Amino acid sequence: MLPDATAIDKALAAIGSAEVATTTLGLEVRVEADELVAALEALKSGEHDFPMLVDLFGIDTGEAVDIVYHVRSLSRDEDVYVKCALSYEGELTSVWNLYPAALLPERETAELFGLTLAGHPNPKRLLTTDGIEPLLLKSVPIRTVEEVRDR
Amino acid sequence: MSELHDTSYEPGLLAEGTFDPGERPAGIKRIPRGVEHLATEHLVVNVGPQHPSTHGVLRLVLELDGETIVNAEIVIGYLHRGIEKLGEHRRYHQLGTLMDRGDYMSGIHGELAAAMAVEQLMETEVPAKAQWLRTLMSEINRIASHMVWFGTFGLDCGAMGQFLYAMRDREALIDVLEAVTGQRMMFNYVRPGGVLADLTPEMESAIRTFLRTIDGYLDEHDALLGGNEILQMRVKGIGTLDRETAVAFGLTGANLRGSGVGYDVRRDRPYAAYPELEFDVPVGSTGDAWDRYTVRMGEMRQAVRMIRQCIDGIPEGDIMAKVPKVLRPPAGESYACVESSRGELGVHLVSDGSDMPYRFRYRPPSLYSLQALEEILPGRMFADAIMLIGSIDIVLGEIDR
Amino acid sequence: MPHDYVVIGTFVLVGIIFVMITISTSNILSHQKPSEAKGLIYECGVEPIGAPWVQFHVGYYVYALLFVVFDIETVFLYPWAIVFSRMGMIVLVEMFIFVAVLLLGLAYAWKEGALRWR
Amino acid sequence: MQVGPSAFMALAAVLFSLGLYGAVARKSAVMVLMSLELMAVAVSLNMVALSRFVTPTEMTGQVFTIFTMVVSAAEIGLGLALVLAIYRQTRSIELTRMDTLKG
Amino acid sequence: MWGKGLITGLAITMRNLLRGPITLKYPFEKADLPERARWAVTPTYDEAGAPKCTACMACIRACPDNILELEVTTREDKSKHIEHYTYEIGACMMCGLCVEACPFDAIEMGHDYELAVYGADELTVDLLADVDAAPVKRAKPADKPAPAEKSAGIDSEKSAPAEKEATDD
Amino acid sequence: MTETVNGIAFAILAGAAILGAVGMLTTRNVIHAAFWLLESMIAVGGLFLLLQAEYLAVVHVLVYAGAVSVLMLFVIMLTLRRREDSVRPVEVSVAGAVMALVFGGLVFAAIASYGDRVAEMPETAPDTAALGELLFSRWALPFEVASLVLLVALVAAVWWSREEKR
Amino acid sequence: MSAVLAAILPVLAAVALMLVNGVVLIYMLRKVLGRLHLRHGPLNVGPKGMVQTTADVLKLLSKEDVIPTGVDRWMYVLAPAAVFIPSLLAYAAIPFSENLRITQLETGLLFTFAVLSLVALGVLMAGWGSANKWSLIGAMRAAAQTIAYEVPLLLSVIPVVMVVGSLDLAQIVQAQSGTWFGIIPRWFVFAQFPAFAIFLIAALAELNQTPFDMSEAESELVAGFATEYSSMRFGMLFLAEFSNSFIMSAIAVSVFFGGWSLPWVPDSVIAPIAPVIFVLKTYFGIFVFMWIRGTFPRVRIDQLMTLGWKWLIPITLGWIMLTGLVLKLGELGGAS
Amino acid sequence: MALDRITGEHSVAFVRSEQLFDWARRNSLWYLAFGIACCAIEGLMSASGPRFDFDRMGVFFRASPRQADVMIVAGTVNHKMAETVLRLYEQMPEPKWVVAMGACASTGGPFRSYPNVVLGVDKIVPVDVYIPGCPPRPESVQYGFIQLQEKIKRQAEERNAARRDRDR
Ligand code: SF4
Ligand code: SF4
Ligand code: SF4
Repeated sequence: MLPDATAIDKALAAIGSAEVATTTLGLEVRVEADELVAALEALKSGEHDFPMLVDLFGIDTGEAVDIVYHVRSLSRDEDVYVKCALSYEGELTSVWNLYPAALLPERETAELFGLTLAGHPNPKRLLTTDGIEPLLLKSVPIRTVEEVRDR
Repeated sequence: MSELHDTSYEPGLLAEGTFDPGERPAGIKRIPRGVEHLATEHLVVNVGPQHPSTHGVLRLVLELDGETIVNAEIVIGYLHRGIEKLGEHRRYHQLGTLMDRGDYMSGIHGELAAAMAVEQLMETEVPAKAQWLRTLMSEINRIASHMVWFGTFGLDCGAMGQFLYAMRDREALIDVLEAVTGQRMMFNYVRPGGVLADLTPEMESAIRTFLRTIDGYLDEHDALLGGNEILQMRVKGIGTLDRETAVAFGLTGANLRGSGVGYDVRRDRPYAAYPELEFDVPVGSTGDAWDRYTVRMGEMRQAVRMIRQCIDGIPEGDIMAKVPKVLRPPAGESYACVESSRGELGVHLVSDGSDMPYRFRYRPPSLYSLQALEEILPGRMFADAIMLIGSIDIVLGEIDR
Repeated sequence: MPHDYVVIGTFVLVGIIFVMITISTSNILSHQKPSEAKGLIYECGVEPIGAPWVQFHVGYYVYALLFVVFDIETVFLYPWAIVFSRMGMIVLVEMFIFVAVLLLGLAYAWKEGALRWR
Repeated sequence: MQVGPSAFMALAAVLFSLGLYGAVARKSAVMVLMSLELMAVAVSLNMVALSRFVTPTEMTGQVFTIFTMVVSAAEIGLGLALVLAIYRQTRSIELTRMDTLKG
Repeated sequence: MWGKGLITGLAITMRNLLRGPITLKYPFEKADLPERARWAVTPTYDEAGAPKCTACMACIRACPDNILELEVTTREDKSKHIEHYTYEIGACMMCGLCVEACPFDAIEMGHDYELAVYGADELTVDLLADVDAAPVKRAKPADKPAPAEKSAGIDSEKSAPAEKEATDD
Repeated sequence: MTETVNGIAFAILAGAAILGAVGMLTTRNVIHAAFWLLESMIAVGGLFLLLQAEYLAVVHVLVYAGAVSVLMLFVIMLTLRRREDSVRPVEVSVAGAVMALVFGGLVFAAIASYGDRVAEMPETAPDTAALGELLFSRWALPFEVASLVLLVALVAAVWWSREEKR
Repeated sequence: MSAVLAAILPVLAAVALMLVNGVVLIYMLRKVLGRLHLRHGPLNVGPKGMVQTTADVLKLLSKEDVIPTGVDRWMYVLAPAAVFIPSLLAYAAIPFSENLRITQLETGLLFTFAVLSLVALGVLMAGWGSANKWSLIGAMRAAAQTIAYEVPLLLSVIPVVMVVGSLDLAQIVQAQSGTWFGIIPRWFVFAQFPAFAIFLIAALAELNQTPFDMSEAESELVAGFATEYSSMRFGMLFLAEFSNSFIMSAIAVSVFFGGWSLPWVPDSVIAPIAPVIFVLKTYFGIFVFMWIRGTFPRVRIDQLMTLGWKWLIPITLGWIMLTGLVLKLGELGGAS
Repeated sequence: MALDRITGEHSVAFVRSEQLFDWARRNSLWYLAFGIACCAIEGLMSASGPRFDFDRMGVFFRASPRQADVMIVAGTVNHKMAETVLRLYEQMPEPKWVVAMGACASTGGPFRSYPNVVLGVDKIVPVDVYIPGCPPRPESVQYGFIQLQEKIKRQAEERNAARRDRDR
């Protein structure tokens, strides 16, 4: 489950901004947005072989939107979480070329966090209709008790 | 109603990035694009959201040439109801009610994943008896869920009888689940730290009664649908997803195993009482719809086997660990996954130390399975599309969340 | 026999009258509330994309032509079958040649891939 | 009312004339073929009627009609194939555009 | 041989035809709900017929969805008067969390599932209105007679946390 | 009695046949034209019945109405690119009208001069068996030729309509 | 006047028969399917739910008749009639007993087929007129399917015609009276089993019945060519469909199962109850259709076409030739 | 009914036929197969399954709205779905009814605080019967249909009473 941190470190040596750390979650790699694709590429290819994108989602940390790429190596059954911070209304670069599994989750994340999607073959809204705010941002509130009671 | 129009066919809020497809990823035959980018000589049909066999409110936009699908686009969001957002406004032990309604066919699995994620943050030790009960309920739920899949799969290919026989068996399972948990679908049974309630002897004997008949019923299903030459003619060799594609699309569960990758969370990342159970993981070879079918049928038999072991092996003890009434896990993140009926159902929790999650992420296995449709539909007949939707077994509740 | 033909004629007339009566009864008995939204064409609950009338595959034409040809074959086959027992071996040979020639046509269409449904 | 052969012949003549008019007047190739079909039917009707009235014991007229059917079916099949071929070339089934085929 | 499966299929459906229906003829026959079945929330009453609710608000807080609403006035003598105990049955998901949270067993999940109504206003009901809340006397789980008919699970689950942090939140 | 019925039937059927033909020529919609033609064909089938050519009538309906119409409809649907394509203006052709009138006039003149020499419809008509006997003895050769004609049509059509192999 | 009456009465009888048939068959379908599926089917409306279909028909009668905008109005409006009338006409040649038939057509068998082939055109009208994609796909499928299976259907009865030497359904029935060796009825289903099998497949396909219910494949095409039809227009399409299955079953009974006759029973006993026997046999045939419908999955359209064109037609032609050969050789053998 | 315009409102023919057709409508409620979420499994699938057998009551599904009498809204309606619900409702021929099944369709249910969710389908189409529960048991749905039948009956009676009143 937990990959060897030093090996990952080595694999990402070319990526300047990559920081590898072990947290409660597992092995986390934090990279800058512009080096994200390179980092994922390094992880996917080579002997590290993380061919599967388990999940892709965002976390609104209050200062930025953290995009989490959860990748997995099936042969060794190891998980790595790659995180990169994007500013609000920033640009999310599609990684579908590396991981086709990202096609829908990327659209969803971009939509629900109000990001722009770059390099995606079909960058439309996915879940909601036009005019609905990016709902997963912390700044967008849910309905209050009074609102729902009054209907 | 003016504010409600569906504009998914115009460029939405998101910018239309200048698109350069670059190199296609390995194993992917085509670049998935929206249907409206293509020529208009063909017939463009909407399948769904209201269609008898899109398993809820999935909408597929198909471009047909005669009856052959040229291009397919998935449109979802008709059931988007904010499970993730609402999860940030629920206390930890209330998460189960949301998880139930995500993958509503197999609620126990969802609850289990959420409970495990919380336990991981809290570092709670769950009593052995609770673990066994969780396993037992999971497997019962798995059969119930597969029965719905099986029935609707029959319905998709026009075999009405199949659906009703499957519903008969599902009713039997639901009766057990209702007796144990109190509801027919939204169980709210697995809680952080344990389970809600114990089995009574009557329930145990009800399960045993069921176990006596289920083998015969499974044989009947196998003979009625699986043994039917017409069905074999229709599903063999369609919708083939080879290993590489399946992994690339992030498929999990029976869909992945149908493609020949023997990854099963229950075996490879054991949780609950699975390490103590004996079971096989059925694996397909070519990854066509028939393989997925046989894998699921095999899973049902394995589940029966596990239920037998569980019902005999439940240890004595508590069913609930000592957990505070209001959970305040320390700040941190956790990811817990279970093998739900549809694949790896994961829950990613971010805690900031308060009594509600800071971020609650539901990893829906169906969403990832669904993407593979855009890959396997083109080139198939329209009738195959219906079968293929059925064969990947999706639940819209968790796709849209 | 001529009487029977008249019956058939009456059949058609009665059929037409019956349909008219039923539809108009139904129209009399029901509340008609047409509205613009009601008149919209159904397509699984969303706005239809594009017109339904599109070109179909040329395969349909080949099937229909084959059908015409084989239909005409049956036109010959039925009288043949009726007189079959009254005539000698020669009718069998005649029909054999006839059928063989047409099967040749079918085989050609098969070979050309015209029988593959798309 | 007496329905004699002349009534049938007159009807056949009317149908044939209408078919003739259509074949000449219409530009759409399919319509021309339909008109031809109408003419063939008129001829068949004439033959059957005459054979029925003139040589009631012989069925030559009916046999002829069956062969007419064969020929007209073959004709319509071929004609429609031609229409399709033209259509492929010109994206239209107007006969006036046929000249593009030559060039 | 091709076709064997078809014949088997026909045999199976015929066998099922001969087996006869398993239908429950609903309006005429009703299923016995299992004891744990959870339907609409109903208040419970003590032997005297007074509601057991003490207006402690535990259920209100436990409900994920704010279905329950308690309008309470406090009299001079500190006793509480329940003006309205409103229950939005139309939005309740019957999860049972409120019942589990109630330290006085003052509400329970009823077994009545025939709940269909005509009007939207009927979707909100008053469980209790204009009654005096029961005086708070903290029931120690130890002196509660263990209800024999109840399953051990519900008891232990409810008692264990209730003991420890009942005052929390 | 029989005559009256025959007369009425003839009137209705003839009217229907002509109506179909006229409808076909006047409608602007090609699909509608095909259905008008179909109606005309069925009426002619009825006329065949009136002539006691029962087998012929049935076969006429089977071939013209059942098969040729479907073929025609398919081709029309194949060549339509939009629904509007099916609607085209009615072309009026003076030449056609003149030709048709001249021809019709000639035939009517011929009929008038010919007169109703054989007015009686013979009571009995030979049945299908007789037709078959005739067909497979006297007309055996044309019958075989018919198969060749059909074969040629089939092969030519398939050859013409196959996918362009580029 | 009596002649007119004589012409109209049987027709009215046929209309009544068709309506009753439709109502009874729909009830039967729901009951049979219900029982096959461990359910009851209609139960609450009337005794054993028997007036359920009556209520359905009355309700359809009183529903609003929606004519969507954008349809090809004439085609849309006329299509139900174009489907309904041929299927009514098909009753004309059914021999309920030796004397009880509406017409004594010499070409009864072929007449029925010819009339039923017109249904395809009605369906095409409905599909084209509805301006709906599902309808159009359904109608095109139905038409393609009908034309593909019409030929095997027409061909499959030819061996029987060869033996009997007539197209008259009554004569075909009469040719099947008696038994072989005193036990096996002389039904053509035994002597001509391959022909019967082909007939069954082709009939199922012509009727759009499972496993060949392409045109109204509920899980694919919503409601097929009937998608846009409401009220009684839909009722008519529905009724015609059930009436057609009655016709097909009746033809199967007369051609392959000895019509109104019963083996081993002398004619004098049969004569008064012949229509009852015929109808019972027909209903049994329909039951078999329903049984198949409740069991099988649906084939795919290309498989259906392959089966029709590449298998059934050559096989049937071969079987006809074989029957001819055997008959002629038997004749030669008998002569010498 | 347009019949009243022909025979007059008070004719025996009209009143009697209206009674007959009300009976027919009551007993032949075909519903539109339109499952949205979890409720669909219980209300549409289980209810028509062998155990509960909706067909007994003359209730069975039609896939096309043109042939349906009742729309069971079984699940959460969100803003994207709202238009579809409305459109399908509009496409059903008169007379038509709507059954809001489950908490979500009645009020928005467990998801009502999410801004994308419509607070009850009665915001979009008129609802005749609400069935609380999450999900309601198949029996609850059947009970709901019995209530709907009652309602149709009662509506007819009220109509007749109103007519009698006007008469006097
Ligand atoms: S049952 Fe659940 S939703 Fe209903 S009031 Fe209680 S806690 Fe709230
Ligand atoms: S019902 Fe129970 S929890 Fe709720 S206020 Fe009353 S006593 Fe407290
Ligand atoms: S009411 Fe409950 S069961 Fe029904 S759709 Fe809503 S969440 Fe699902």
